[in-house]
Amino acid sequence: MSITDMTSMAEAQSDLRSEINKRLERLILGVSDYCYQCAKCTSGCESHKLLELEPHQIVALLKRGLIDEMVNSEIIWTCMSCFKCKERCPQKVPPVDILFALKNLTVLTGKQVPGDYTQMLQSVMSIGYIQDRQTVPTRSGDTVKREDLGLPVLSGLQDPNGFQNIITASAVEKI
Amino acid sequence: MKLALYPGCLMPTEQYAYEMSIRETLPLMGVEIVDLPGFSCCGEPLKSINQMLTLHMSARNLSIADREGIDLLVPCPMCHLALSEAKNILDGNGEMKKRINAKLREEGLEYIGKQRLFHIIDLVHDEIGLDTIRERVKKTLPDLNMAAHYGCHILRPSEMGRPVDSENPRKMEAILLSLGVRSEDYAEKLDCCGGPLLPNHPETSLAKTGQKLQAVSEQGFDGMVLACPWCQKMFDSKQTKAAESVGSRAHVPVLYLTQLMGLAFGIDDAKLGLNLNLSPVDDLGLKGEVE
Amino acid sequence: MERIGVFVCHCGINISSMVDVESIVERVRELDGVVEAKSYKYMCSDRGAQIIKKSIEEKGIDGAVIACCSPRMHEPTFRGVAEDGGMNPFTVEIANIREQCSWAHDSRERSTEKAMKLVMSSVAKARLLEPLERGRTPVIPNALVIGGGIAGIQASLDLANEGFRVYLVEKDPSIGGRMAQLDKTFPTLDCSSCILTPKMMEVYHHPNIDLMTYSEVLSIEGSIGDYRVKVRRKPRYVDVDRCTGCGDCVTACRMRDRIPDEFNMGLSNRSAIYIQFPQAIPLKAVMDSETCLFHRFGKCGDGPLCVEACEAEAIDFEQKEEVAELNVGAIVVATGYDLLDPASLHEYGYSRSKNVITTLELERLISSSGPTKGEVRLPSSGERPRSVTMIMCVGSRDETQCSWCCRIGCMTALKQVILLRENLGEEVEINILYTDIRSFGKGYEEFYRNVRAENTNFFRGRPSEVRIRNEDIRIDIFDTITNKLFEIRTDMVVLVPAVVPRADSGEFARMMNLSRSGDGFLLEAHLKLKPMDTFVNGIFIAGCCQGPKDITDTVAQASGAASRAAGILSKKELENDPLIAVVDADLCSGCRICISLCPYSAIEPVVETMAGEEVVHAEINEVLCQGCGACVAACPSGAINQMGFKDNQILAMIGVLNDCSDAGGLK
Amino acid sequence: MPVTERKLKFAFYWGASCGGCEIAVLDIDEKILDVAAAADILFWPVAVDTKYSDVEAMEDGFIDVCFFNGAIRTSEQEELAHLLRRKSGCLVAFGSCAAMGGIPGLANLANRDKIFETAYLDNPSTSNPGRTLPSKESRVKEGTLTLPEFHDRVRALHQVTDVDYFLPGCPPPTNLILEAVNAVIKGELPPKGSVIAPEKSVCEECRFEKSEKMLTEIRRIYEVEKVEDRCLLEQGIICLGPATRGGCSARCLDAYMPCTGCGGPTPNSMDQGGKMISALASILGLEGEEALPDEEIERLLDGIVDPVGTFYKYGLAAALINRRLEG
Repeated sequence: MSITDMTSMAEAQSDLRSEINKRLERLILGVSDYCYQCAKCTSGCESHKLLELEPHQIVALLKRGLIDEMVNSEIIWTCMSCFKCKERCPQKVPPVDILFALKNLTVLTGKQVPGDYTQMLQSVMSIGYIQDRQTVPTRSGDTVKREDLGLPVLSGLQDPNGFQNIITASAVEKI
Repeated sequence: MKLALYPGCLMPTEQYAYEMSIRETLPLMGVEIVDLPGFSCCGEPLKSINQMLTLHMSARNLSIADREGIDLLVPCPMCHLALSEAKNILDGNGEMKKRINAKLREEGLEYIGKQRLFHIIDLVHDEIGLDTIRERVKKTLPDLNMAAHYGCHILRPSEMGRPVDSENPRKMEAILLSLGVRSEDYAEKLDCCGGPLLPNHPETSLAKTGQKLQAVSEQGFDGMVLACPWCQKMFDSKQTKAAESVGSRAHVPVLYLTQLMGLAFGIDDAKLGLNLNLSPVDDLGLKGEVE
Repeated sequence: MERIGVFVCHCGINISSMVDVESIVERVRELDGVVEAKSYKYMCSDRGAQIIKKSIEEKGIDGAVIACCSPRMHEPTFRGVAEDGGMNPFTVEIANIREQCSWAHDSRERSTEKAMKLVMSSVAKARLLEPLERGRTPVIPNALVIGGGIAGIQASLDLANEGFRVYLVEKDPSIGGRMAQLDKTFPTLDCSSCILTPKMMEVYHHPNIDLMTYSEVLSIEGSIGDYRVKVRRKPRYVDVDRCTGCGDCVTACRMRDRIPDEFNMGLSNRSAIYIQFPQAIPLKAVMDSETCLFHRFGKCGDGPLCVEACEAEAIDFEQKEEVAELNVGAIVVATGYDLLDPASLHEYGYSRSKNVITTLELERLISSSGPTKGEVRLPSSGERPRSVTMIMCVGSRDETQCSWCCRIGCMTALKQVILLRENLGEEVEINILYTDIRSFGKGYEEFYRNVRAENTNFFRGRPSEVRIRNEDIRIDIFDTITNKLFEIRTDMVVLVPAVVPRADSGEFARMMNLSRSGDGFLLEAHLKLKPMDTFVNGIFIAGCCQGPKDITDTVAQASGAASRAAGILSKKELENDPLIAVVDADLCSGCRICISLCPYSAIEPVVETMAGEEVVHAEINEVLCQGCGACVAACPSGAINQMGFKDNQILAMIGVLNDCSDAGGLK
Repeated sequence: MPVTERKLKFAFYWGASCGGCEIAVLDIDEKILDVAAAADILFWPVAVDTKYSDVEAMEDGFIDVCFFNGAIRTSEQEELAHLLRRKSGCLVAFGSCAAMGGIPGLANLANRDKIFETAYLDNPSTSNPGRTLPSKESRVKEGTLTLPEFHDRVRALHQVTDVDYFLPGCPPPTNLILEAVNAVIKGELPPKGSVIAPEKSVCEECRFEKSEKMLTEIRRIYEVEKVEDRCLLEQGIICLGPATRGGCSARCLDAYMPCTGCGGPTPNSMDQGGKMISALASILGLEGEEALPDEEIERLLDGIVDPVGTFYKYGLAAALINRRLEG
């Protein structure tokens, strides 16, 4: 017995599907199965008009088990994480969290991570923050540093090496 | 009231005006700010990479507050979301708490979960109270109608309890009113600033910012008031680019709620980092005499 | 009991496929006191009944254990069989070996072992059962109907036509309920008042109906056959015998057009003295003392204008609230429903724009007796809307609001499409944003088909929010049919709100001792088989108080409830179930723990003089007691026994199940 | 020979008990003289120097009535229970300890090892550097000394041997003692196994007014500023009166102290503490219970400090669930 998507010849990946659902439950976030495709999420999706993200479609594909189609698609990286889909879903389905799960899955399978995420991750690993202190412009055309503004010294990590080891372990861990 | 300031990433590394205005205004309202060593990123910006990492990072910051037995002031909505979500997961899932605590133990930390989290808005509105604000006001601000922008992550998801009503937030408006500033409703109030798309879709991200700026501008607001460093980065620091990306010539003064409070309290604008705002805040005519 | 018969049912193969019935028969035959053991394929059939009766006759059995399905299903059947055969019906014990054995397990061997134990434990109990007699109560042949909407009207008429006296209590000044607010009804497009008003008139003139409008039930005591009900009759400040319903007082009132009119959903204003609507029954004025100047301030200009205007001299400021006491044998509850306040879904803009309204408000706008005399106009400006957009399932099928389907929303919206076209002409643009169209009733799908033929834009999807900038309303809707996001600019938005229980339904249910389901509607005794019954004998439910339904279903259920009530009222007396709690006065020391606990107020302290001293003990009214057992569990001195479930009987069962008979302790 | 025609032969013994029951016997005051006139006391370790061997020498059933107080904790007590059973025509479980284990029965919340650890090792006021524990046999240079065995569990008298009558109370009220003695003297004994006390609960004898029982809160007696003259339970104070057999004239309540249950369960009650827990659960937070949040329910229940000590102060050893199982 099997169900095949005749456009891509893909078959349902039910194991992955239940893994994602289990993960959603574990994080007390909800269950995707309740979706009845009212598309309230997509009607209000901040990314839809600009990048054509269709959260209801993501949930539907997950229900069908067509995970690879999404993992291999750029579309999952277009979410603005505004949480409107989750907030307004009449069935308490969290498309935004499903998208996070799919992105995590993509990273775990070793696929290329788009944009500046890698850089932010490296920065966090080394100094604990996504970026180091910046020199910023003023309206009058000057530039200033944090130190110039009378702000206290930003305390860094107490044990950077230890932190790095522990965080690295977490960064590759499954939920 | 004593609170540890959880700075997050953006505020202490580039959104200096937010931090300056917080450090200036809160002590005037009876809040003592404590700086604790060892904080790091909340993990939320890396949630797309690995949610476990986010949870761990949030938990480690929370456990630093647990160690000191102090509540946290979290001025960044994104951090506030991450920490709230972590609390929600760890308090509701014993197995996960054990797992995370095993990691934290390597740093000599433990998540207990005693700390409360405050954002600026609920701190001022619910804890300090509007009466106190009215008492502190030293200066009559010009007659302004400012668009309030909360930032998605302080509104949603409401299920884990956010500082404000997710669909009809009124606390920022109430605070503004007690400073003598009007804030009318507008249809786009709950819309995103576009910021989270910046890492991988910078152009779309700016377009989103531009659209909202245009909407605010069209509806005749005098400016925008914010309480999120990411949104400020988009609406203020990147305003020109954002407006250009949607072919708009929006010219919208944008400032932090805490900056506006500081000005009404009669604090010198330099101490509030007002010269770090790149949007045309001078247009608001805020630098009047203290009464 | 000393001579016990055990009857094991195969239930076709429902039991016998998983339980070795014959081995049970063989084993129990050896038990003390068992003089008969038989099995049969369908023990509940007539043939099965003959087997049991034959055993009573030939073997003289005085107790029976029936091993079959759940006692909820067939306990009454077998008690009846035993009684027919001449045995005391209350010495019958059911061992449930279907739901608790054969259906629940997949090992025949272990399922048989469990069934064996259950049957043996029932035999142990049967040995200790006592024959019980039913008490009898006379029936008061009057009925109370609570709620004067279409359900209450129908139930009242049915009962009154059967010859019973009916008290119809309605909280509003007029009967008619929600149906009176509607313009037309689906799918026939009958004018709502044209079909309702004759029924209202019939109620008003029926010799067997006592109509009590502007009244509320205060309290209820007693039980099936003999309820005593107190009804608060609010003062109308108008002598109804004199009032002719001319309306002169209404036009004269100084507060004219200054008080939001509830009947028109606040879309128009009324006076402080008013007639609820033109077809009101009774057509009598009513004075709202909270807004009447004379009531509030003790003076109204130089003198109340209503008094001056009333030629019939019907105004009476001295009227007082009265409490009527009724005695009835059965009650029909038909208290109706509320609509969800759409303000709870802030994103849909109900509290942000006057031009976002509900279906019921639109109904009033369309109605010729409504605030605009039947012209659909924008509440903000009074102009004709050029475009109307209906959003379905507002709060319905929504886990954050109401998880259930409102059952009337789709058809209401489709009906209103037709009415809007009639009203605004063919050129009006109508958009329907729906999740699923549910047109399940007779003639409904055909109606939907007709509406589809009209020039109506159906969008399959839900909007996330309604954006309002002054008069400008915009809705983004992703249509899953075309897979496109549309922006709709529209003049008026009509929300189809969820149907919810009456706001006071919790309080009302507590007062009536009725249960509610998780959704807050009144709970029926069995959704399929006893949909009109409640868990309180003699109280029936009809219409939307039990759950959302359309007028067709409401009327059917109302007639059903009336017929259930008539079944009781037509009897001279009722038999009481003897499986109730009984106080042993010799053991009761009157601590009163049981008294406040009884959900049926069946327990009272009784003072007696014993050996010259006054002693108090509890006494249970056998008619009121429903045998729930709350007092039995609570009695700290063990002075209350549950007939048919006495400690020694239950312990005997536990003893067998545990293979341990030592209950231990100090006796 | 009917008992009334000759002088009766009485015996008294104490097992695991505080000695209060012995005093209670003396509390019958001058009526002790009537007893002395009617009966000879053959065995009474607290007052009469009869040896065990003397009792052993009696023929079976020689003693007419033996009043046995105290629970069974040691092998010596158990042995004497059997011995006195054999030698007595009628064995009366005298006092709450003999009748249902009494306060010593609360030791069933621990076992022998735990008790020894607490009593001989962990107790802050104990100095026992050698960590010496009592043992059944100790060798000294004079020979071997023995101690009775300390059982793992405390039992009521009827859990060890056959008992004819129960006379509960801590201690039994004098009027009930007299009633029992008189019944014996007159030969008007109730059926075997009876409890010599009224059938109704303490509430019957309590003078306080009773009305609605709907508790919103549980309070300990010291938390109540002024205890009113009405049912203590209605004032939120846990009183075991309704679950306890009367006969005591509700004397504790007369002194504004709640009944703690020494009279034992009422005739139709299997488990005194269980009955009281069930009753309390029924009336606690009765109004609006279904709407109470879990934390509020927790808070209400937290008002019951030491539930076992409250509901099973005297009855644990003989209760349905009568000891802690290790594991």
